[in-house]
Amino acid sequence: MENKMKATREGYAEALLILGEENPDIVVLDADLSKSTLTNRFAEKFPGRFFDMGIAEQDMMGTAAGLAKAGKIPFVTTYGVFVSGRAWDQIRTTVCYGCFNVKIGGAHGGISVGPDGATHQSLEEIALMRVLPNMNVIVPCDAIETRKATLAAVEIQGPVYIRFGREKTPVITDEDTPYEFGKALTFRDGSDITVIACGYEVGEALAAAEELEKENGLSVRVINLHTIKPIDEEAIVKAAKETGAIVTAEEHQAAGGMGSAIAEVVVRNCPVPMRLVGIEDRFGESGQPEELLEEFGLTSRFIKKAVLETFERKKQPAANRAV
Amino acid sequence: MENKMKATREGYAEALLILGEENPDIVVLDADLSKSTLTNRFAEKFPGRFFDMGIAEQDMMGTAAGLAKAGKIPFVTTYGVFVSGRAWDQIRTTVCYGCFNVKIGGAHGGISVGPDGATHQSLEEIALMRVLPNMNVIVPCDAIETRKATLAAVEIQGPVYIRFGREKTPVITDEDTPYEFGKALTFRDGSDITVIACGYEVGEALAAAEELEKENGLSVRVINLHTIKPIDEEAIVKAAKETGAIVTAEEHQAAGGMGSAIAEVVVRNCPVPMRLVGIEDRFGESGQPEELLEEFGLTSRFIKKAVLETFERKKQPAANRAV
Amino acid sequence: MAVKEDKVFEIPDFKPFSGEILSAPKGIRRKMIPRYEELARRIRKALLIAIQGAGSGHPGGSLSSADILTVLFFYEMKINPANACSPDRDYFILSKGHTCPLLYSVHAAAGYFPPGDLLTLRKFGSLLQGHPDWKKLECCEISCGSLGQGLSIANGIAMAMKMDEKPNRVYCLMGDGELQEGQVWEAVMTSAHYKLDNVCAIVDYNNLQIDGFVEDVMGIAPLDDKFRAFSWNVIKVNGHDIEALMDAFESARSFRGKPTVLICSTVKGKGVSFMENKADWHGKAPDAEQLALALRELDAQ
Amino acid sequence: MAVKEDKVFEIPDFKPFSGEILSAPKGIRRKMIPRYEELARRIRKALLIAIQGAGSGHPGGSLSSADILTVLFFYEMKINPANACSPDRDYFILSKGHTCPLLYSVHAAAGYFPPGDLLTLRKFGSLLQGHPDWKKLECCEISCGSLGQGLSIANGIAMAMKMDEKPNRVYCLMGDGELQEGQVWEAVMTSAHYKLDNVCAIVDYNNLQIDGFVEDVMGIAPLDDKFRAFSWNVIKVNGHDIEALMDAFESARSFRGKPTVLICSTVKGKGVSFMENKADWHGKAPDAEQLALALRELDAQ
Ligand SMILES: Cc1ncc(C[n+]2csc(CCOP(=O)(O)OP(=O)(O)O)c2C)c(N)n1
Ligand SMILES: Cc1ncc(C[n+]2csc(CCOP(=O)(O)OP(=O)(O)O)c2C)c(N)n1
Ligand SMILES: [Mg+2]
Ligand SMILES: [Mg+2]
Repeated sequence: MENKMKATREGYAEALLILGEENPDIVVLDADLSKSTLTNRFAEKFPGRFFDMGIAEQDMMGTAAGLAKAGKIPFVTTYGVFVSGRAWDQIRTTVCYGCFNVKIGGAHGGISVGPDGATHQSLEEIALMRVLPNMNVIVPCDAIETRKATLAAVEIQGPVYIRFGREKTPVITDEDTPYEFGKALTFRDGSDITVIACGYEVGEALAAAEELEKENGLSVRVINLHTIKPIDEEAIVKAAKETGAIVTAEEHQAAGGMGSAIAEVVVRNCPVPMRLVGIEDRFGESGQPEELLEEFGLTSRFIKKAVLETFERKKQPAANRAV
Repeated sequence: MENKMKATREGYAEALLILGEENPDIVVLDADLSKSTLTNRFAEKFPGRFFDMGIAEQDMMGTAAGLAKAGKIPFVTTYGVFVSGRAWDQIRTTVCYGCFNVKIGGAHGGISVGPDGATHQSLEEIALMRVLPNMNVIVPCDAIETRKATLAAVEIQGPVYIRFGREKTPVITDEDTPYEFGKALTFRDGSDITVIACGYEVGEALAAAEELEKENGLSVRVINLHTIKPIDEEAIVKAAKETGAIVTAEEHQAAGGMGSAIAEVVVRNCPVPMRLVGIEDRFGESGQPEELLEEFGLTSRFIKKAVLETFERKKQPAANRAV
Repeated sequence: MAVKEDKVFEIPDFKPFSGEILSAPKGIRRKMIPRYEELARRIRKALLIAIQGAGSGHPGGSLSSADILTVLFFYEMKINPANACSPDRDYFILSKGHTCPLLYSVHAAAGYFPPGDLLTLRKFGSLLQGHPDWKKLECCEISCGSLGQGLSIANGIAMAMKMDEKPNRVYCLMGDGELQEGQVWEAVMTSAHYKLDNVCAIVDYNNLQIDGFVEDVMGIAPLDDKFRAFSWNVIKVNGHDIEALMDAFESARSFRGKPTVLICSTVKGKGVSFMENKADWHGKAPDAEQLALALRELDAQ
Repeated sequence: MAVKEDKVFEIPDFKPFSGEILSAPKGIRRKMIPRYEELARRIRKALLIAIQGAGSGHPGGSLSSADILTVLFFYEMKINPANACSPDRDYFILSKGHTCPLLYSVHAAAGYFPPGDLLTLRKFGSLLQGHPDWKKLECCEISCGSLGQGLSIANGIAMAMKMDEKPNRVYCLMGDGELQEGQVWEAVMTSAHYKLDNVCAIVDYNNLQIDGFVEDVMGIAPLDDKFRAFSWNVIKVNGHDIEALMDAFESARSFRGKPTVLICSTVKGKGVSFMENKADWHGKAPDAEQLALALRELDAQ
């Protein structure tokens, strides 16, 4: 299992095929990127239920709402940066305010998109989507979880945003790993500190935790927060209470995203020292995925560093709590 | 001073007139809402430097970038919900990534827009704007501060988002109140707890603080965080350290906005109990501004309640800190 | 004659006209033009009363579309006021959401909800939001208010109808200023590309938007050429001529292979002399005195 | 003949051609068509070498626009490679940002930066980002990559030039698929409304986008009618005919009162037989062997 690599977009595409088979109301829309998002597989299998909308994300979103209005279950898919940002007002007013049953697939999330560079690296969608009432936001950690999450999205009545990536990434769950929408998964128990991660960063968090245990004797809990909205307050508060310190990790701007949502829960319930590992208010760049993950501070060694620092702060109450 | 009422959009319009006089490079763009945003005053005075772009927010944003490219200083103005959300991808890729000197005026911010209802009540712009690299975000507290902030925006090289409102609101600063971009203002000192607010909520926070002092003997610090990005970490950390508890208040979704930005700073530096007063993940509704501020939990009594609760938590370390 | 500001005006009785029309077979309706005219007049009165009661709202573009929607709901569309979501209904998508006082009045006239509810327009807790919220009021079909989005939704519904081989038609009303939104042209491309001949777009070509004349703010002429260049079937019609509108809708309905647009020449503020062709009356409520004057004018027509 | 995957290909020498052309007065350039053809060939080779070196990138739409940009930069526009931001320059706005390998190659050919830099395309730390970042490479004028945004920017620049009574012209290159973006049509309206005759839009009409033929994915024909209906001056031209392009640009330059669009018929992948008219070569890098073949083909032309 360890070494299996598979892109999360594969999981999305697989789920669409299963759903297409099961449910004649499933339709898929894409904006001239079906070869990259892999919705072309659905298109081949179910040509009558696939609509290429051309390069027109706003119209695609509105069309999806119309299809949902008429009882279909549309999966609107294109690159995350365009689907969330170019069609934001449409998602807000038409999809979310109208609470239509539209599922949004945001492909090519994160910096690991690589050589295409900043314009194509979606680093803000979690912030854009979680601020919307009625929206649900899912960022699965690997291809298998992406498949499960996509299948589960159909069970939810209303809008869902699913983020997935382009590059092959380690498969860290298996068929038997439980997946429940809205319920965080503890992948590794620990008592000294908790790392909460989503998407690709879950694997990096696990790697960091293992090394921290070996090298530093730290007992690190690792939580896979696949559902960012609605957020699993219980799991977060429990982690804060039981481990007293939290590090978050996401392939997204550190501001406004998953870490920010967790910080909101933490300060409201159980303030503990935190560090938010994410992109530090910069645009992306061209490069190989690995180079970029390193440059932008997203590999396990940055999580390790954040854990060690945060654990230090936990031990020094005076410095990081109220006077 | 107490009773003077003036809409913050008036401050924006006044600043544009001053700027227009001072600097021939100032140009103003609007998307068919110049009578509401009050850019019509600039248009009358400087017709050659005003461009009505029709109902086309995306094009307006790109045009502004072009004007900036050629050395002009465009103020792009329309309702906050449309300027931030309909043109988000344009703001991201063209304005922010290109770092053009575009100033964005987001009118009709907040729930107090009133009877127009949800579609016109901008409750997400702070989240949308603060997540963007290179963007600066200002939410002034009254008409005078809006004027000063708008004037100051020209001194900043690069994109700036200024949020202002439709309704007459209390003028709580005067000509002598200092305004420095990026520097939070302590409007009231206090040692038991701090309320950090922006926009209209600053006045509500002051009212709450006064009553809390009289009725409960609490010493409440009130900070006007007019600049949300870049955020004044120093003032926030100081407040956390010195008062040990923070309540935030904003006319915006509680998730992702100013309170969320403050929570990020707090957990990274000095975790203390917080409450985020804001809109609880709902769309707005029609009604009179006062009715809505009450319904959506934004009047001073909600801030009071949040302060009392948070102060309680501060006193009970066991319950709200790590075990 | 001064009118007291707190006077409550009464919503006109629609029943005698709407009831008669709706119970008549379609073939007979053609001969009921004067009743349509009276119904449209009452709808105009109702929406003005609602807006005055609210103290804000959009009379100009509501009045300009009043005849169009009267014909659409009472002549052309398959509707079922007793069951707004009846599966065999035709769909009406209001894209220019600010003119919902008209839509609400038409709904009230057709019996979707009690006409008295119109007096709650824009008030706290009302089902009649400042811009339609279909989760509160199902007959609105969608929630709207951000311009330029309706035709895309209409296309989506129409595509679903085609998939399911259902005959339901989809109508979408847009403003002329609204056509400046790029999304509209994306949707215009889509309707044509997917040959959605079950879509009928309607443009309320009243020449005005908020900041002034459309041709001054951001010109859209020649509009018929534009739609033709986007491969639509184009019908130009006087948006205040009941019979011409009936003809136009029938012609649209029988046209195959392309979507149809009705470009309706209208007068913004139609029916109230002091509101006609005035940008200022786009989004302003009349006071009681102005309303009384407007109602008298309408009665005299 | 197998080519080693790690072979480093050499960027062609542009100087003999670009230098000669740029030092010639405009009147003489007309007689240098073969030199333009050779320069375009070298630019094609350069961009393919760059893309192969990067291992990713967009050859199809770069090759289809190569002749257009060669004429634009080396015949039509006022440029100053020694001072990219010279105030009297004409502006070129690349709207279809993915074809920057072409733009970079043209820039390199003109001497804005050393041609060798092309080999850093898309690599970590390079000035030559996968989509242009003008903060890294000023001669790109803007940062782009999200389609549909360029013409709005071009309009803004053109409006500033008009305000300042400056003669600089603004050119904007768009893809045919890109025209499906609504923002383009908003901008098309704006250029016409503000009578921006200093704007010249160029459509690379290569009939292909990523998912297939434009007319299959989301049809945009008839394109000339569309632009005419939006009150533009329309010129149709063969996008691979150097002389015709020169004529077209001159005609656009002298046209007053309306913006001009050059609708350029082109072949996606032009110049490399196995890439021509193939959607698959939109965004795929050739391997070393394919590149060697492509270069040989180009040399033989
Ligand atoms: C996206 C968006 N931008 C701006 C507005 C504000 N607005 C409401 S109505 C209106 C003018 C509409 O003019 P038109 O479409 O001609 O409508 P009509 O004349 O029929 O009232 C504007 C700009 C809006 N509702 N949505
Ligand atoms: C807003 C946006 N949506 C989608 C994309 C992804 N994309 C890049 S190129 C392309 C196809 C462009 O086709 P066309 O405009 O015809 O370009 P050309 O054929 O000249 O390469 C697409 C969909 C993008 N860059 N921006
Ligand atoms: Mg109009
Ligand atoms: Mg093309």
